[in-house]
Amino acid sequence: MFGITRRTLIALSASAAIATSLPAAAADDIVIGGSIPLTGVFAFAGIGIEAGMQDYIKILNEAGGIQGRKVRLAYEDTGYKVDASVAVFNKLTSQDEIHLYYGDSTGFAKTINGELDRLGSIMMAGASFATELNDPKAFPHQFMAGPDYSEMTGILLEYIAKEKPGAKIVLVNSDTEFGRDPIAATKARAGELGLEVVEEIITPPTAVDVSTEVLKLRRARPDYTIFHGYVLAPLPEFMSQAKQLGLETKFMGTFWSMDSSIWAKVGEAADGFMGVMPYRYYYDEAGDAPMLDRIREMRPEYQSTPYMQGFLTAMLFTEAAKRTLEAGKELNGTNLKAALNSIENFDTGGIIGVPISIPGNSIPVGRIYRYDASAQKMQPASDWISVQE
Amino acid sequence: MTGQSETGASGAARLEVEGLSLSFGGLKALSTVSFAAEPGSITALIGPNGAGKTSMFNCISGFYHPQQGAVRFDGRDVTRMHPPERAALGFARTFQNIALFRGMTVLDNIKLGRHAHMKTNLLQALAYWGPAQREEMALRAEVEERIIDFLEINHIRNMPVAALSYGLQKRVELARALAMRPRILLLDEPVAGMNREETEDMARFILDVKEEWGTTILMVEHDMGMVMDISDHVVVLNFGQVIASGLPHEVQADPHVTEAYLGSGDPAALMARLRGEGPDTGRNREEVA
Amino acid sequence: MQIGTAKHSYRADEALLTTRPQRLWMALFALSLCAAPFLLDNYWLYLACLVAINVASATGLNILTGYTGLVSLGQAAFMAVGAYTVGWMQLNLPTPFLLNLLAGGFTAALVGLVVGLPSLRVKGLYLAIATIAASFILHFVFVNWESVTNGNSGLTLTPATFLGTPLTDYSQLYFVFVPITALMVLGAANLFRTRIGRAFIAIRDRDISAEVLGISLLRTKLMSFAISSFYAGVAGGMWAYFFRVVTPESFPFVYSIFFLAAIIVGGMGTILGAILGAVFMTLVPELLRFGIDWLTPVLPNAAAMLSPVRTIVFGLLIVGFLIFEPKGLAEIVQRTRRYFHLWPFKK
Amino acid sequence: MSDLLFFTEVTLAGLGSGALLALTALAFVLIYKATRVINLAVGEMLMLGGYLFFAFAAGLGLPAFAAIPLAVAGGGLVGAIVERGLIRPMLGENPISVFMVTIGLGSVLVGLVELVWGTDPRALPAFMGTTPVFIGEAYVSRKIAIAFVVAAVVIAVFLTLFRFWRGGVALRATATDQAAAYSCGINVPGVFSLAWIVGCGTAAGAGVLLGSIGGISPAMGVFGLSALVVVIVGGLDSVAGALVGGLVIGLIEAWAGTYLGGEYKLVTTFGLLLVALMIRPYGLFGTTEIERL
Repeated sequence: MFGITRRTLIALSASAAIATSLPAAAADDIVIGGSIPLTGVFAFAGIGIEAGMQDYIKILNEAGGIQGRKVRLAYEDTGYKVDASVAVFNKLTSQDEIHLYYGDSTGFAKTINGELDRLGSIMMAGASFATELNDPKAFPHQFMAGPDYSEMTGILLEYIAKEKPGAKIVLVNSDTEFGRDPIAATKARAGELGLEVVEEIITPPTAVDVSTEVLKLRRARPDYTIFHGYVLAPLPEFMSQAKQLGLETKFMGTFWSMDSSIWAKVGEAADGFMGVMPYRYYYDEAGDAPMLDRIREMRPEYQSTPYMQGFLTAMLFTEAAKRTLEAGKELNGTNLKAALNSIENFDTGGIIGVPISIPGNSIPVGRIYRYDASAQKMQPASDWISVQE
Repeated sequence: MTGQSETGASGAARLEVEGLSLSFGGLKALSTVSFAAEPGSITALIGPNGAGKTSMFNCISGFYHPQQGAVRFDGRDVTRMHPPERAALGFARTFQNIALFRGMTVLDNIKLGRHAHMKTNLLQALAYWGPAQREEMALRAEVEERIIDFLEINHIRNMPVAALSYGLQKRVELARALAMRPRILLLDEPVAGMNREETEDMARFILDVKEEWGTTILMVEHDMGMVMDISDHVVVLNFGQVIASGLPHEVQADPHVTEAYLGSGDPAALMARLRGEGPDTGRNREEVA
Repeated sequence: MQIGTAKHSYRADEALLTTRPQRLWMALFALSLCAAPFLLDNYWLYLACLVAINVASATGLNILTGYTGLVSLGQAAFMAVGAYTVGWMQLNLPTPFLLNLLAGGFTAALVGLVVGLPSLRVKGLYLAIATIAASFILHFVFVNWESVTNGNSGLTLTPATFLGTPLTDYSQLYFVFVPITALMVLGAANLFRTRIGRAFIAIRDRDISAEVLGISLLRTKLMSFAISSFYAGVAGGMWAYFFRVVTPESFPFVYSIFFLAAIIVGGMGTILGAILGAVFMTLVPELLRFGIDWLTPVLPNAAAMLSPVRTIVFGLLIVGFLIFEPKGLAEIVQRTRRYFHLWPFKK
Repeated sequence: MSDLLFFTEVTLAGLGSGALLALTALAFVLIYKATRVINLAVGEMLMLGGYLFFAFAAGLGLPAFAAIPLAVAGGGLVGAIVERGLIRPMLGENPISVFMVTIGLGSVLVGLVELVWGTDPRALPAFMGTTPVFIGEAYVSRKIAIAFVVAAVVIAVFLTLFRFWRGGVALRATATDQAAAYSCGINVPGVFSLAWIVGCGTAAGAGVLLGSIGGISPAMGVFGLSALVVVIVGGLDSVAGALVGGLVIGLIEAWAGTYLGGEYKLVTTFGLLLVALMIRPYGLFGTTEIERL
């Protein structure tokens, strides 16, 4: 009724149901804290992340937890506002003993970093893949469960260089910290790979009407257009206008634009959209993915890409905690991070198609997918690409 | 500005208007008006409605800039000066439609009058340091002892202005003008809208100001009885020109004046008004709000 | 009520706190402020620091909007100027943090002077809109003046150090912020005991007759802008030391609306109003968080309602106070005080 | 492609988005003219219009020709409620207070929309077709072309109504002098209500157009700020000013966005606003308000 999607409702009630049906907290629970955007401009991600983390924790607890200790997620909504995220962090860390924390934005990750260093007791990951955070010296207690934004565009460029050497590329970025993040790195990498960046288009963060930008695109006539700094809008408008104009360019995006359910709503115009995705999709039938089977068992309906991100983050959190406890060490930021960095050729149960290692703050692997409008699915367009140095 | 500011309003000034002309677009409001207000005297500016009295006042206090002519203050040409500079020089005025600050108490309104003569700067004000505090205390003492007592408004000093009666508001406005250490006091219809008793009080205060403070006073007023009673000198304006000036009884007898007033309304009432009879107060109260 | 005639009593009469109960309450309040860090947990200390910052900025805006009658929707942008100044100095100069805060205040004041210039030509809503324009232009500067602001990623500050100790935890910051804010509030209260404060009010009430009293509109309005943005700048500087990351997105336009809302809800043109308003508007969203905690068992999707409900409550508070209690919380406090002043002798 | 053709296309795109700005600005002007209220919630009314259309067209599955009038009517209804419930009690108050009431109202509307529809941006059902439009050789986005035509027609209708229709005359009279209009037997409260209904309805309609171009989200109300710039530049009480101002701002934004870069759009607009305020505080076509002593 009135267009409230079923997905939203289900996600909301499911998440809340889990939140309410929590078993009584035991004193030795391992608590994962979370500043999660269940509302606000990034709610679409937050709802999936929360569900993914809860599901993995459930699987883990059913298998006996970590050395007999149960894992619990304590989180609150932030509305994707930095000050609210900080407030939630302070509230949760005052209420519980927390060693693992999920943060919701680049701004929060940077803001809380000093506090993490001061406390020394917490390792954090989150929804930000900002290039700046991929620096173990400056952010010793943080990591990201995937490639950073520059690595994402690096994977795209790698693919382009193979498909069409010397291709002309246009970068379209939103005028935000998120949007501008990989521009410099992308241009440098494109140069190395012999690709030509023919135009850079910056859109105001509030842009709704992109007609003039489309005209610029038309004039540049690129082979590939790489969007970054958006979830969905204004990509569909770019694509449908480009189609009207008969432009041949291929449109590409990064992780946060890759959920297939948001493209399903766009319809025909979405066909052919490509992008980099660090995880497998819910409907991927690959044989080596027992975790995906497990997820489909728990949740019969499609789960979003943020769900996968949350799921994997919880997996890595708990893996680090397990390794720390097994080594007989105290749970704190430094030990947890060291344990995380000890992860080598780790099997994620198929969430990521190749075994992963985390020597630093990121997992620089991903795969190119292409949206197929008739099947309403993202189909693999490449093999897994690693840009690890 | 100069030395007199420490000694208060002792130095009554001479105000001279010379050949003043003012027009709005094609409309001539004043044409070559000349007159003078002598130090320590009360000069009244009268004339029928639309004669240019308020325009004259606005030229003297610096709101309007006349096209020709000059306003001189003790011989100094002030025609081009802005209102705040004039205030610093010793101009003080009251308004026909009371221009008190309604959000403040009586005391604060009066204190505001001294603004231009005070020296506290921003830093001192924020800290409320020695000099700032001393200056404020001196002001408070002076306002209390010289002005509030003098105008008999002790009982209302901490009341918000908006709560006062019309007559009292006019009195507070006079108090504020006195706090400006005026060397010339411009009163724009000081008794308009007052009843007989309030009018008499105000007339007494104006005379007292002249005697005790020795300030030069220039006023616009419609209440002829009051004008004739207290003025030393009367200037009559009509259609933007001076048609008569002199001692009150001389002006009263001037046929031009009679004619000017006769030409602009009910003859009987105007004659009575010119003679200062009857309770006509010129304006009704609604207009003043 | 006659207040004594002896000279020394004028001083007593002009004091900020005139009665014994007032002084007693103030002493109690000061005592509880000192005790707070030892009683509150980290979360509430965090909120206390944030409240201190917001009170400082709201007090500044109140000087401009509440007392001088010049509506500004640029307070957050002025805070940003202060925050960037402090951030830049902290990273590039060896100056002590208190000096940086002052410099943040002065830079913001300078910018405030420039932004205040249109106030000579336009007033009321037009001025409010000019300040909106100024904040968007400042935002552009923050994004594009990369050599100073580091563009979109902004500045990441090292902690302030005081007497050799880095100020990193909230109780340390609390002991720095609260006295600074208290001083700023005291300064504002003092201001309105002197000619300058009176001139501000005069301009708000009737600017033309203020001119006749020798108050220069130009100077006074600009002075008000400067003080207000100085307050914002210092508050922004504290903000920078508090969150330690300053980006162009740190001070969004709604933050300016927040401050205007705070002084409306608290009470325009009263010192108490800005304080109450900033405290109230900072804490209400947090209290809603607890409301959601309690509601969750009854209303399954309560958590997902928090942010919209906050937005709605924020709007309703503005609308409700303007319609039903335009003088704000300060007036409610005054009424309560009068009531208890007479109690139990009179109902 | 020749530079001249490119320039022409950019200019046409600018005119198109300028028409949308003008339409939104019209909502400001109507309300300001009658009630002297700057309604900052116009942006949120516009957003609400987009969501109402979404609810009727996507939620209830109504065809566009039914959903559009319903969305406009819904906007008008909200306008009527707001006028009676919030604005009328504030009559005679300081204009700043009323302005702040509309800011509060905007916040409430955003919260309500988030509560009902969530915060995800959504696309509106397509109803404009996809065949590209070419004027000569120059390409114009079809949606923008349609928006331009609709906005132009609506503004023309309003200009005509103001001149010839009784209600329009009553509105103009009220704008000039409320007391005099009242004494001439004009139903001034009625005019107030009418202005809010029509103004908010217009905003809602603009929201449908805007939403069909760029999708809808609770944050789309910021478009109202650009429209506010238009009315300040054009004159708060001038319909013609809204029209000319809208086109001017649309063109300048398009040129700035193309030749300087997208990040220059907003700053150019607001820079222009500051200049306009300093040179002509009451806008190109606005009535100068005379300060009285």
